[in-house]
Amino acid sequence: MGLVKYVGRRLLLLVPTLFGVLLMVFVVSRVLIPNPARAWAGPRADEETVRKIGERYHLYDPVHIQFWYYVTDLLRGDWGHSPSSGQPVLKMIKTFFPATVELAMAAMAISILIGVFLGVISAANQNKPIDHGSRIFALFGVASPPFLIALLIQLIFFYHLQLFPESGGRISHTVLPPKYITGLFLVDSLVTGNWTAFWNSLNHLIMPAIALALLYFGIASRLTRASMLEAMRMDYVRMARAKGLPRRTVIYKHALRNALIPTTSVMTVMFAYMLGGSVVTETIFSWPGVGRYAATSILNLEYPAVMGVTLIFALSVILVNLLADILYVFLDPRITLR
Amino acid sequence: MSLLSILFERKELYITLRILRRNPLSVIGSIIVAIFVIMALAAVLVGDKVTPYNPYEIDLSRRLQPPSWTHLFGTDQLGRDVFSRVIIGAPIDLAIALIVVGASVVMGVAVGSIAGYYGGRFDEVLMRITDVFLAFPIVMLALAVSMALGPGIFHVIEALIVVWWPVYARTARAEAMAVKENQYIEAARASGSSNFTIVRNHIVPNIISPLLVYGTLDLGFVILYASVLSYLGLGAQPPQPEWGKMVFDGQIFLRSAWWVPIIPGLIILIVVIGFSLFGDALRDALDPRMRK
Amino acid sequence: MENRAILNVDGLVKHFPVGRTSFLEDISSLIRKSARVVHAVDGVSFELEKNETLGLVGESGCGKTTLARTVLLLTRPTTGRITFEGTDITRLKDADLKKIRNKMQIVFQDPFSSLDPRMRTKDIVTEPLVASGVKDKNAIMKMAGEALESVGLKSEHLDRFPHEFSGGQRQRIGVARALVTKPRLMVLDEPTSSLDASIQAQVLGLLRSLQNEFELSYLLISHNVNVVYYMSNRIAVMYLGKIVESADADNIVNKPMHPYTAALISAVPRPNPKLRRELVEIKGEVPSPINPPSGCRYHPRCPRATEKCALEEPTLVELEKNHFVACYHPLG
Amino acid sequence: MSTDELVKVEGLRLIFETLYGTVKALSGVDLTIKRREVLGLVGESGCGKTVLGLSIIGLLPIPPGKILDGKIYYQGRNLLELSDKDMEKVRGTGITMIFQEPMTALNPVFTVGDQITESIKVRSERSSERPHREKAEKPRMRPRSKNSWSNEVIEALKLVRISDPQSIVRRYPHELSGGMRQRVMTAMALAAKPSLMIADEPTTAVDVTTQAQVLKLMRELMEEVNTSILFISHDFGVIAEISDRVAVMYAGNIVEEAPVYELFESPLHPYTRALLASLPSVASKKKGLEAIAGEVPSLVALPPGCAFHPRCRRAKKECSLVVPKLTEVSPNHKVACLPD
Repeated sequence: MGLVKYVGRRLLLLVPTLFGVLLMVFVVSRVLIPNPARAWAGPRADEETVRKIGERYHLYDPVHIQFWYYVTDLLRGDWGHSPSSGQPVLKMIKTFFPATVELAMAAMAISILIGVFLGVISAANQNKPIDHGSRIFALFGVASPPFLIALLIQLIFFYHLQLFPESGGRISHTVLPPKYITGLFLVDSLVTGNWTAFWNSLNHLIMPAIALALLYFGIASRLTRASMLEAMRMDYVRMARAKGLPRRTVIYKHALRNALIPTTSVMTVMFAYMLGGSVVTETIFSWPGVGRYAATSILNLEYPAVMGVTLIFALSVILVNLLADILYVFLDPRITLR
Repeated sequence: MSLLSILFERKELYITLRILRRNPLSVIGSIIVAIFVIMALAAVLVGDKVTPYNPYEIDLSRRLQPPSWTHLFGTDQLGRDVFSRVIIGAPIDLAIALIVVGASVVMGVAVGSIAGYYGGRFDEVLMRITDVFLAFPIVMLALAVSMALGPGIFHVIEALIVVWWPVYARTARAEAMAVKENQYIEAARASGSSNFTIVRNHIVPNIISPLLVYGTLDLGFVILYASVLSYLGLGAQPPQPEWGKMVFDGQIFLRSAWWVPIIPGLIILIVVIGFSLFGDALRDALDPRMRK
Repeated sequence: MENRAILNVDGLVKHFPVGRTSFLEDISSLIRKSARVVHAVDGVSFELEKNETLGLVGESGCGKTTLARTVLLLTRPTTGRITFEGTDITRLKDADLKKIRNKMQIVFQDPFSSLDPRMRTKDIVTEPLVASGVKDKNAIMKMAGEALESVGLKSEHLDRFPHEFSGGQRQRIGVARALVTKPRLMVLDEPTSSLDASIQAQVLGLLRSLQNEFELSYLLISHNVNVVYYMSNRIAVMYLGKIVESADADNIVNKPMHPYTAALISAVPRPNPKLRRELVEIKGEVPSPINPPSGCRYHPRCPRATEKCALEEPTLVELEKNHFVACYHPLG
Repeated sequence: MSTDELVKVEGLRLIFETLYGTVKALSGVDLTIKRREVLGLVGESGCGKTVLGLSIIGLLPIPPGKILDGKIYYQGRNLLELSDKDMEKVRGTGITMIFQEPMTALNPVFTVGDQITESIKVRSERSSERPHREKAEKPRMRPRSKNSWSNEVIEALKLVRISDPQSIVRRYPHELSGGMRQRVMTAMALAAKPSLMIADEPTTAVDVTTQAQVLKLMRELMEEVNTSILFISHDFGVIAEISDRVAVMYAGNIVEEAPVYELFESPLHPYTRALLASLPSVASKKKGLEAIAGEVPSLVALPPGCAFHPRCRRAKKECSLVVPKLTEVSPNHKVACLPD
């Protein structure tokens, strides 16, 4: 009962953020651009098309009216059209988005596992070689530009070791994708019991997911380490030791349980970074997600597509933020569910 | 007040330097940062005289040569010396980083100290605004903004400032709120000091050093993001060498000539690590808990 | 009587809204129509005479610190009047208030957080002078030097930073800052509770001698009964935002009439094992000032409480000469 | 070690290496804690009393701490020579500790019942593994049913006079009042039935009326359980209320040790005397306080000889040369001061 209220309050808090996100994308896509109709129509469009696009999206109206039409268009599902192909942006995003979700979730899972594990090990062995080692490892990930890790992985695992299928999509051409249920190949093939598709898509997923995870697990390991050390300084840890509990129990029960609370909050941040990183990683691994869609749209100067992806990314981050807030309730009894 | 005395109380400087020297990683970080800065300054002051080869000179006869003593980092697809191009690309990234972080610190301190000190509606509005900014993945928002503004290095800088300042505003706000809890703020109010005086004399001097440390840590990451933008085709335009762009142009040769894309990428990595190590060590050195 | 009083506080009330962290909370409290409020100070009246020390004693949550801040108008009272040297300062505009601040100063509890670590002693001590618009640099430095000397420090300390001093010295700097404008009234907010026992005596001694030298009036706020007793002419005991008893210091300690005062006094540990004795019965702990008990706020913990105590709130009555008690069943 | 001695500290010297220099936290401490007594350890902040408590229970972080010299005997063994594993076995059932801030000493994410259960488990696991120690590697003892744990938990809470233990076991620490947390912490420490409880300023964070209740509770508990208490405090009043014997610390040394009545009636060390005279009280009001001049010395730069001599009114020339030893001057009354 309290939980419903709490979630309700969180949802209410989202209203201004959502409004702000819409306003921001609106400003970027129509106010910052010197001649939006021209830009939206694409570089090769003639004057007539430009004028039509401008009228269709009310780009010649006063700003507040434009905003009204912008929001209503969005709600009706009209996120604009690609100038070159004429495809509706929302349709493209719907096609590509599951691939990005699958990649980001896999990368999140990997990086949280590695991150929390290394963070705990580091903290438990503070200032010992293993601590320095894992911190430097994490630093290499965080400090690496996304393209470097992706290219290195390609170089080593595809070209030299030939361990995994050479880059190219989510599944081999020779294998039929599983029946569409969620759009996540791994889930869909599991549900339908399609093992060929499962192994094949897992094989395709693993390298880009690791490339993305390597970039951002450092955020989790760094925070886990810091909050573990913080927890280990607390009186309740000394108290737990004074009670005669073994060091292991003290670290992995008393300290870790508390350290996980702040680690939850970093999930949102990591997810946002992963979406951002997916633009580069998907491009290099030819992963057919919205990130690659955005990257190609930038090169072709397709504004509506880039703005559409920006919006869908922001909405996803907000959703993950909400999930993290709810997870918080279960981890921290001090959150009062008034 | 000199910059150093803003950063440290007088006696503390000595201890800080001692902590910095004790930590080998911070020494490595400082060396990397120093080399990078010297490289950038030399490239600006002396131009391509400092480089072993003309970084712009195309010579197809020696294209895609692997690293050797004549070409330390090899040559690219147009036969240009990668090492020379790396050097000549340094100042752009340093400038971007300094401008973006500098502007963010200034904006952050201005907005954050006022929001943190006064609280109330202004603070509320600021928090909601930063929430909005933080809902976007940094790369994506910077991409969208700089694409909207059009190509060019200055638009990249503007776009990066747009995505960078909110974090500083939030940090400054949090610091200001902590400083505000000190009794000397109450004492200043009891003395009859105006709110503006209090913000200027007490809040700002006490929040500036954590923000500057944070900024040092961040310089590397600005470079990283600038390189991602130019990798994706925004920012520096040819023939101006920029590290991210060099990776993009070279990546089709990954299989045959790995050094063309990988080396500029590694250089970015090393510089970011340098700033991180340096900034980290600086922060640890200033953390009172480290000193016990 | 009127002209003896330097400070007159009448019916002072200070309520804080709780947990209002965002405008959403505002909306929800509008819907519920009952904003939750901390009754920090709830109808307090007292008088402070010239050259006198009034001690306000009470446990955490009794509102004594809020009272101190409200008296100095660091926070505006919800209702009530504060008359300082004949002027109702609650009605003053900020600009006029600024002129009066010179005459009422405060010494804080924590000698570490009350001095800005990035300022030199001279800037700390002269802050009230600069704030009140004194421009003459030489005069300012001269006054700072004098203030520092009267608290037992030397002028050469003027150029040092706070971290170069010990806790006791820092507290002296805090006193010098309060003294520099030659105030009439000084609020001492737990002035020694962060200090060690051997340093506490030095600071208390200093405060006492400064009072004689400069004819200061002290409003001393503390949870430490021993300190309050040692310093004060009169003592007022606070419980949950109200004064429950006020009298001469000796009477409060030796002949307490309110059951809470009696319990409080008996709970004070004495550095004499021979005085170990039975505790006056006191149940439970201080309730939250958000929802104070009805009637007499002490009744849920009071062994003498009757039905009446739960229903009606007792007012302060002068039971003996200069001995005011708010209780239906006083002791003695 | 005689039979009524529980813990005996001998010549303990301990330092911290810091960037500001070497902190001489303990410089040769001798201390005996007897069975079934409350030993009050009193001193001003930074005198080393908490460090002494932590080193007895082996919870001092090393490094930066470093033990130069000395022994801590408990049950005939020198605790400083035990392995980490063996020291773990001493904690809880042998020596336990409670802290100043009950809010931070209780883990915020576990219920009161869970946290007390841990202590009870520690005790029952140890008592069951003693007879067949060889088989300790064998499968762990199955936890008893939830109810029987709860019963012992309820008993532990009843011991500290909590009136509705059934509802308290299910609560989280933040849902309790300050005094209640303090009781829960005590219950948790005593649930393992230790022979020594080190109480580090346990009443400093609570109000004076709550403090009085806690002190009363502790005195009553002494009658019921077979536990000695090392009660650390800066407050001479609290020490006078609770202790059987008192040890006074100054700058890393015990300067005086005596039964409580004797210490307060006829203090021998000039520091004890001066400090007692500087406490504001009913008696001191009229004549004023006798403040001790000067400042507490920094442990990084201790004065030579007796650490108190620069502030001592009776200091002689030798006082700056010789470190006085803690010596028995009358039965059970020891003082570290050069004879006149």
